[in-house]
Amino acid sequence: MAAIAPASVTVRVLLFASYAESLGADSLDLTLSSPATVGGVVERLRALPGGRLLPPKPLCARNLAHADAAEPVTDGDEIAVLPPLAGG
Amino acid sequence: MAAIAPASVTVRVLLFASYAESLGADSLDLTLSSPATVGGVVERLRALPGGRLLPPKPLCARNLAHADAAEPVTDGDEIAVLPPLAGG
Amino acid sequence: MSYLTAGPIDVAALHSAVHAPDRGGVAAFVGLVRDHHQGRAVLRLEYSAYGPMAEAECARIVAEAEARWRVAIALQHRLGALAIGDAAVAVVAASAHRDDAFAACRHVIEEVKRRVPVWKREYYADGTVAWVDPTAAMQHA
Amino acid sequence: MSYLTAGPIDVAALHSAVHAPDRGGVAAFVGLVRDHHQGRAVLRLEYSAYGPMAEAECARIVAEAEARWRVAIALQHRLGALAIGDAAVAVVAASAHRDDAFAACRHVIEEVKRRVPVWKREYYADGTVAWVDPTAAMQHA
Repeated sequence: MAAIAPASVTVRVLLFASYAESLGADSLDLTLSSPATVGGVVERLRALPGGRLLPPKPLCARNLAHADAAEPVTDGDEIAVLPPLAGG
Repeated sequence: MAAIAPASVTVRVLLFASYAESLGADSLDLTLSSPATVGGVVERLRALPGGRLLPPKPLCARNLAHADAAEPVTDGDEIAVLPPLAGG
Repeated sequence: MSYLTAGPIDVAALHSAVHAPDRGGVAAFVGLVRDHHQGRAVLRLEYSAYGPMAEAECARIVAEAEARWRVAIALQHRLGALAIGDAAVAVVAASAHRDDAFAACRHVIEEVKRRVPVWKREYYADGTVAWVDPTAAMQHA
Repeated sequence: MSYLTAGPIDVAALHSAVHAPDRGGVAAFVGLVRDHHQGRAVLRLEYSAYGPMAEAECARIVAEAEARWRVAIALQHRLGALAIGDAAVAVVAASAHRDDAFAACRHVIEEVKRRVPVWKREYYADGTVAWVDPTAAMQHA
């Protein structure tokens, strides 16, 4: 069988508050091999400079809604990595 | 033994809302033989014209505080007979 | 501030009375005049009270709540003629602790209804008038 | 009305938004900026948010509460620079039923704290600055 070239997904990653400071960016684009998950996005972020300041399992959102690490990501998704919430 | 003439207590009775309408008075003075209780005051009120419109055990207050029927009354007390409360 | 007022209740003033830099949580309850009572259309109503006892009982309720929870309480009940939508009673409970603010606020409004000698005369759209008896309403509900 | 506001929260306007002639009970919660946090004197703070998600999450929380209880909810969270004593968040729950008003109000403020992406940067009297982490605060308490 011929190997199928893996498709890739590109997502827009948003960072906030202390996480934005840690990685020195408010947003970046990441391209991952498909299938990819929210947890996979986090893993890639943690490999970047400053990325070890992110916890292994931060709160995340996909397209404006809270998302588990296992949730699949699709090309064009907006993935937000959320520091501990402090509203109210 | 000579019979001891019973002392008497005079109280000011306050009536409100539907009870004041039933008895046709906002206030009246009652003199009872001593010892007397809040319940005794109510009993006397119920013997007055219109008094049967009062329940046998209405909410009562003695000197601005809620009082049980068994609570003794003293000369000069202010006894209030309170229709069902409807505040709030 | 008196617990009874003949004029409109100033809820903002009650807030101001209990706000403090160390009290970050403020729970409040406001009771408004409703346009219906047990299925009858209400046009307006009048609250009356046994004034001196109502003041004393409100003070006792507030003192009890402030002793039981870490909280400052403001409370006011309106008397006289009220229109639909007017505030009849307001409780504001401020605390450093959200749990305490909510618990104390709830407790105070329940105790006010149970203990403060206030009566309500409702004027209905059908021309009748009645003294409201919440105990009878409960039996009918 | 937007759930997020850069200016002062108008609590009276939130009340007006949910008052209705058949809703006689209004429970409210207001969260104020405190002058201390874990024993440190706070001078001022800044709230920031993931705006579009914060709006969406507030809308979901309100819709869930309005589906679960017989209640109308107004909710607003302030962003930007706040001073001690400023209102950071306000929830107003109006209902024909007191129980529902209190339960919904309490639920909404808890869900806002748990789910809405808002962050708080505190400026302390000792010159330091920190992002507030309530989960760390709980561990330390």
